[in-house]
Amino acid sequence: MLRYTLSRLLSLGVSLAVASVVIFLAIEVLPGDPAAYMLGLNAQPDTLAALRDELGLNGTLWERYADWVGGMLRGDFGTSYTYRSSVSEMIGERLWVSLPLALYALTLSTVIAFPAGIWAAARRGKAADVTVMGVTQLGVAIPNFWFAMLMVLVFAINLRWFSAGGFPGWDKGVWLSLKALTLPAVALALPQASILARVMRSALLDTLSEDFIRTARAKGLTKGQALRRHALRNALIPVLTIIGMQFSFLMAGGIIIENVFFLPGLGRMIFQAISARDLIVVESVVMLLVFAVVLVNFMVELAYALVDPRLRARA
Amino acid sequence: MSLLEISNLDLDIHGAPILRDVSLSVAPGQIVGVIGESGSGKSMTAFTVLQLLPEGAQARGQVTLNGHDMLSLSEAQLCRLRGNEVGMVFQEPMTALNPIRTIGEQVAETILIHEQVSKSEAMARAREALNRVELPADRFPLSRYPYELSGGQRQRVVIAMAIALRPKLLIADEPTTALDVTTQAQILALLTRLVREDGMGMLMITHDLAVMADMADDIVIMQKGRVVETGPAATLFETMQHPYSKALLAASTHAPDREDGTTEQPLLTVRNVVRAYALPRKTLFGAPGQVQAVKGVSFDLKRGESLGLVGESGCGKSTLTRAILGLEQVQGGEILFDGQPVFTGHAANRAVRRRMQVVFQDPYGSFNPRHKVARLVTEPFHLLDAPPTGAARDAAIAEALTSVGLAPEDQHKYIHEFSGGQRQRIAIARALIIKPDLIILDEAVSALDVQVRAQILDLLADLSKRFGLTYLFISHDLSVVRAITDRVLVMKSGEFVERGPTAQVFDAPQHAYTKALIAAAPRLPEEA
Amino acid sequence: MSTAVTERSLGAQMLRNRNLLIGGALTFVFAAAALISFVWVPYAVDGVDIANKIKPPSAAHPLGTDHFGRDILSMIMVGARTSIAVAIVAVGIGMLFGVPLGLWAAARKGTLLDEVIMRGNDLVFAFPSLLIAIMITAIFGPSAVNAIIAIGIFNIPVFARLTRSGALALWQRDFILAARVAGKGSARISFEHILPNVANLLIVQGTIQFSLGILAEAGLSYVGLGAQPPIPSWGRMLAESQTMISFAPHMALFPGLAILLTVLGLNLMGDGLRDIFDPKLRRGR
Amino acid sequence: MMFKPFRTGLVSALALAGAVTAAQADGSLTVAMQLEPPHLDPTSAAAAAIDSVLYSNVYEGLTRFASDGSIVPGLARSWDISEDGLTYTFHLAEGVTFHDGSAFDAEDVKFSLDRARADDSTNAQKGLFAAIDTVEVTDPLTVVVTLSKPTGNFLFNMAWGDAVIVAPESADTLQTTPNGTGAFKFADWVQGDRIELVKNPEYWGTPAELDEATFKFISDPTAAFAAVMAEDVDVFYSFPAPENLPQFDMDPRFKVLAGSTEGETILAMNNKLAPLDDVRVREAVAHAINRQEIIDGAMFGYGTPIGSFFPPHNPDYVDLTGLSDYDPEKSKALLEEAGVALPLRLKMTLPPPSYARRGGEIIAAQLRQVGIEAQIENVEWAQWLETTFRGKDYGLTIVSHVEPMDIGSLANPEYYTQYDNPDFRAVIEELSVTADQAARSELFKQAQTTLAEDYVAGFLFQMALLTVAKAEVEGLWVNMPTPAVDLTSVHWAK
Repeated sequence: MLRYTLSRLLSLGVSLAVASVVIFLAIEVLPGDPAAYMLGLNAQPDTLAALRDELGLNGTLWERYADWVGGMLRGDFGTSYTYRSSVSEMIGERLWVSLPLALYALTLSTVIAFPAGIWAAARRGKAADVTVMGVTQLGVAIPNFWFAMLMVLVFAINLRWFSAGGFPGWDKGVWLSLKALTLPAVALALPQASILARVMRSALLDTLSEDFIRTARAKGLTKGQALRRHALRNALIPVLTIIGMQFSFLMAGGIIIENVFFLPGLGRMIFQAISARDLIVVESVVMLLVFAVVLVNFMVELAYALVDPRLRARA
Repeated sequence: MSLLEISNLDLDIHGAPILRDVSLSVAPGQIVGVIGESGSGKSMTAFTVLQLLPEGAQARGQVTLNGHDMLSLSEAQLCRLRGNEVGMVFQEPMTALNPIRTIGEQVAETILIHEQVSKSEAMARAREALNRVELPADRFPLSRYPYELSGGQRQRVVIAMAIALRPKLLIADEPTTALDVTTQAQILALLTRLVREDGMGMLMITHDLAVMADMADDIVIMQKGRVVETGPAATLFETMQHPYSKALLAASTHAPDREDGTTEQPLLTVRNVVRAYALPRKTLFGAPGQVQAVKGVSFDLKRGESLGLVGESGCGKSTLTRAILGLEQVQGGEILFDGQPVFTGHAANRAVRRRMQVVFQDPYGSFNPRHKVARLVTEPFHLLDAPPTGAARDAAIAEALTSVGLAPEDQHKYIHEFSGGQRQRIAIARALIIKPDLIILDEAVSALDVQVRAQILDLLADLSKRFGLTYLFISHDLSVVRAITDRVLVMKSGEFVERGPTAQVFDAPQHAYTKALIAAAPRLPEEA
Repeated sequence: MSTAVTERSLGAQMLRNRNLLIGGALTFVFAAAALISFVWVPYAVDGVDIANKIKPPSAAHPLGTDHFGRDILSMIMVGARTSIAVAIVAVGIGMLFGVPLGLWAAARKGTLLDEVIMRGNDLVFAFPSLLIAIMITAIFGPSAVNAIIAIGIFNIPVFARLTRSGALALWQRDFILAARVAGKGSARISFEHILPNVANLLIVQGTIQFSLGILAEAGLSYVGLGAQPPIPSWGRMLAESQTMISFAPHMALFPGLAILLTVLGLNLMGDGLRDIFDPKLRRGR
Repeated sequence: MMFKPFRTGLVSALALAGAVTAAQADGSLTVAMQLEPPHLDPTSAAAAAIDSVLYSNVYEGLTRFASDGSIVPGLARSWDISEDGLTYTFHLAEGVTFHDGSAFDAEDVKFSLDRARADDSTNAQKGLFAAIDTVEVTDPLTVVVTLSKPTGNFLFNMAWGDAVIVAPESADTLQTTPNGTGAFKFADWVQGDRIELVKNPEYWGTPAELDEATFKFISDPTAAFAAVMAEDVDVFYSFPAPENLPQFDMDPRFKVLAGSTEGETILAMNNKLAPLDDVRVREAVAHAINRQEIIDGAMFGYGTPIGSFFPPHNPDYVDLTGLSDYDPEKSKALLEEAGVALPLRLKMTLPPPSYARRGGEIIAAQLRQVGIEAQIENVEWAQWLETTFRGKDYGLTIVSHVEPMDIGSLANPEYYTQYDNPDFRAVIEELSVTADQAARSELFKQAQTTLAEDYVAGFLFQMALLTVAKAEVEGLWVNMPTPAVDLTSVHWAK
């Protein structure tokens, strides 16, 4: 297990290193001068030069890369060009919106998808199955921003059950904050839940057709018992893979949704940062998201090993 | 009074008739063997008893188990019976166990499902059941996972689950088909012992007459969903009436009419061949370990000879075959074909390779399903420097197909339009088309039903006569090897343990392993 | 036993498959709309008619008009062109690079090359796709071409992985061994034997990726990074209608439905094709 | 048909709900706007959002804008100007303290002005201070500013947000902790969401009526609509989606304030790029444009047509729209006369605001009618600044010039318009040294006419300031002489 973990960690490190170079180079070729953006139409050349110097935009490419990576390793993501405050702090603050949102959506999608997928698999071919498959087919096809628009119209403007967006802050009350995250989480979770339910169903049907299910039935287990005791855990591996992929998608997919609901999260921050040429923020947030994705995949792989003794042994 | 009584059973699946008018009975302590070729409906009969039928199945008739009318019980009632009054053992032990739960949990589950006992008591009784199937506690603790066990050991776990509650009836569906011959003998002995000890009735399903001849009390022969012959095993072989039964018996013991065409000229020479594989690295930087699959073997194959290579799975015979075909480089020794090495430098020697061809086991997997027969059988033309085209190509295809008993027009069909036996004929046609000297038959008849197998063996004998072919016949099935070869090599753990003329080796085996192998092979009564 | 079922003619199976029929019909409608738009649309979409802006559906404008007085039906027809073109090329990029990479990796399984190709795939997967698409279009400017590239890049590992896993299974089959016995090299085998046999998988996945491509294009256009005006695009139509949804819902409804139905159609078609190509995966209907 | 049940359902549901939740804490107000300030120091960035939140609320200058655009005393209660117009003596207010408790005096004024015009200054409007020669403190309440040349606009310049007075001790930390002298104190900033201000109890002037004010940042126009409708905010300053205003107008809970801004929205042309360097081609472009269609289509009717680079609400405004009326036939004739090969392809870069993006699409469609293919390129602001504004790599672009009295900027041949007319430069030069109002007025009119006759740009419309507020909110600025949401006299109707 340890050797397995170590070798996965090594490849994690390599992935991150390659990613950092790619991200840095990609961002550096972005046209647009952050100093010019900050100073606007009437800026004078000497003022611009002074600001560029102050922002550390005049070093060589290599120096800036080394600064950036070195800083990140120390937990210092640098100082935002436009906000003039520590990127680490900004990320930390925004993370308190994006992360709960992603987790909320993930929880929602799991809570919806698991029973739906299991139900459909158990009632394969029956009305329940057809219904779940039909609804999820729609759920997969619906663009989440369009769904968000429709929800705002119905629930925020028309019924006024929820606020149309914004985020009060956790210090204003957990309940209020969760309420503010509900519509965005639902918008994010719907397509994810649909995918997950379908994966759950087909993974279950796959395991249900395995020989060992027949063995279990021959022992006297009912269909339901065979499903619960033998099929579910075996079906978990493909489901875990999807959940892992979904987490990263939710973190990034929040970009649009956070904008629709004007939530002060990482997604909105990165959009603003791109339009303001706040390179250091863009770099750092993208890197952070890549790191999160790689990390989640890593944890998913460890989770496989927990589910499957064969993997544990091979490791 | 019989334990299991099936009478006038009809079964349809989605309207297609599967069983018609099936009747049989099993008494306590009795072993009844149901025999038939694939598609005869024998497995469906077993599943009907347990009512574990696929969706869309419709059964009519009477199935009475220990007084229960199985066709009219509710699902809940059936669940109480399954595992409790009737246990079942399946064909494929590799997949019959849940890979992520321990063997202890899985055996104990049978008990926990049916009786109100504590987890620890169930585990203790699971231990007992495992002991009974000869999986002792010191080597097979309850915490073992299935992947840590061999196929035979897994089958024992499945049996332990089936007999944990000492059911009245045990149903075994081809329980040894997937196992090696020595393991098969052990499992059959185990089942017989358990039946005798517990006074269970056993319904055993198999395609192998010989297996049943040894152990069954009664035999039921099925064909196309109908029972064609029933009778006590002791006398059935003499008294059988139905032409199908007779044909089945004849095919099972069939030996093709052939003559020894061995010459003195060696065609293939294998000298001290070593084939080793690298093991996965144990540490990140250490040198990877090695495992030797073939440990320095030597033999000569003479022109016109038919040489058998016998061994159980994992003995190294497939590895050796691949080396002979020049598909993989060997780590030691040399392989010469007619004096020339099959592997030169890093590439196989085309000049040699075009003179050997191979026929594989699986008639379904050995053809690209997207190509027509003409393209399939002409694939070896790739080895020729100037492959025939146009009319010459058509003639070659027609000749190859005709010589294996197919029509030249068959070249325009796709492979899925043929039966398993026909496919194997096409595989032979593919091997013949470039007129090779040597054909390697890698388990070439193992997957076929017994009657088809007899036909293919006849074909092979005939071709050998007509074209003066040399065969290297690789199989785990002793009866087939005995029927078709002049000389035999017995392989175990990468080495030859015994070699000699076929008749001599089978009649008077010298090595202990050969003896065990031959003893384990089920046999039909001599006089039949 | 199952041969009787699988060997029913392909055409008959297709006609019996409800998913495929519905999906095919939906896809056909939108493909046809896109094609027809090349020769005829109810109204030109490159002009404005401010006097007729934001009209609800009527006989003259079956789906109403937008905020510039343009006919929404015509916009959706021409927009289908954009969506389909972007998705086709993006899937094409994915297949063009991904399939050979997957074949190559499978043929050299376990070697350094295989490892490098698969790690490269993992790396691309590790980037949040939408974010990278936004970055690419931010760097090189928003345009349909850059959207295609951004979407296409993320299709490469999808096809590479799928091809590799399908090919690995095939490499175990005896008919590949037979081809090797016939002296064929791995490149030849890959294209002659492996590729035709993974084609079904690729078609099914291609259909799915196609629908994802349409969704991705809509998403990018929605944030203004897809096709640029005056080229109509469903995603941008949605973005532009967003502020008017409360008093002109038709402007948001129809482009949204167009996306929904097209993606739904493609997904249904993919499911249907999967049912037919791979009976093992067939799930009760 | 399909709208009716929907809309009436919506409105009645809203009206009901509104009645229930109308209870509003009297002393607090939530103002929404689109852009969030990047930081909170108005003296070191151009972002208008900084001024919008903080101008006059937190920071004050020597003079200040009144809601009608006139210049009124700020921290300088009065001033004397020397005969030659070169020396300004400011008399400062008494008893003023900064929010951190330190006292305000003349030294702070000197520090602020010197800091803004220093060599390493990062002030975005350094030009405002260009004329200052020396700043001298004569006593704690008196500052004398000497100019190097007479500057008619000096008091006006000192009213800008970039010229507010800051304290030397806190000058470096203003970006996160603003420290001014205004009627509100900075309380909290949740980045990406809101800034909170509280009433300054020690304010030296008329105290604010509100106890606290929250600025919320909602960039998405849909979200803006939803937020107002849901009454999450009380005021939406510069509402981004004019198409929604009729709904607010119909709704008794809200009022719409349509005022004027200093924003001349123009279709800028690259005067040096062939064939736009030919005045006939520029005139052709101007005649191809249908202003009213743009105002209706892009702004849903909000906006005043302009014929030159000058706001219509200014007394010196001359209506020159007739020079560039919509006349596609004339346009085609001019193009033919200029010998331009059709279709003429021109790159049109469009920054993010909807006036530019929508206006651009309409203009492109209009230009197509006369054979000009405008190739639209949507860009972010940063890109626009880099490639269009500084790089001058464009043919046409649409932008709203929001700075007050900015007609002079077109006189710079290096400006992105690349308009180079010595006569116009001379007029602007003269303006900067003319203090006499009548003379200035004449010069302004002359400048406007020159620009219109040279067809420097397609002059489109004066941007309207659209503010949506709850019906009970009073005291808001209707017009926007400078970007500011002055809350000092805002209150809830009783």
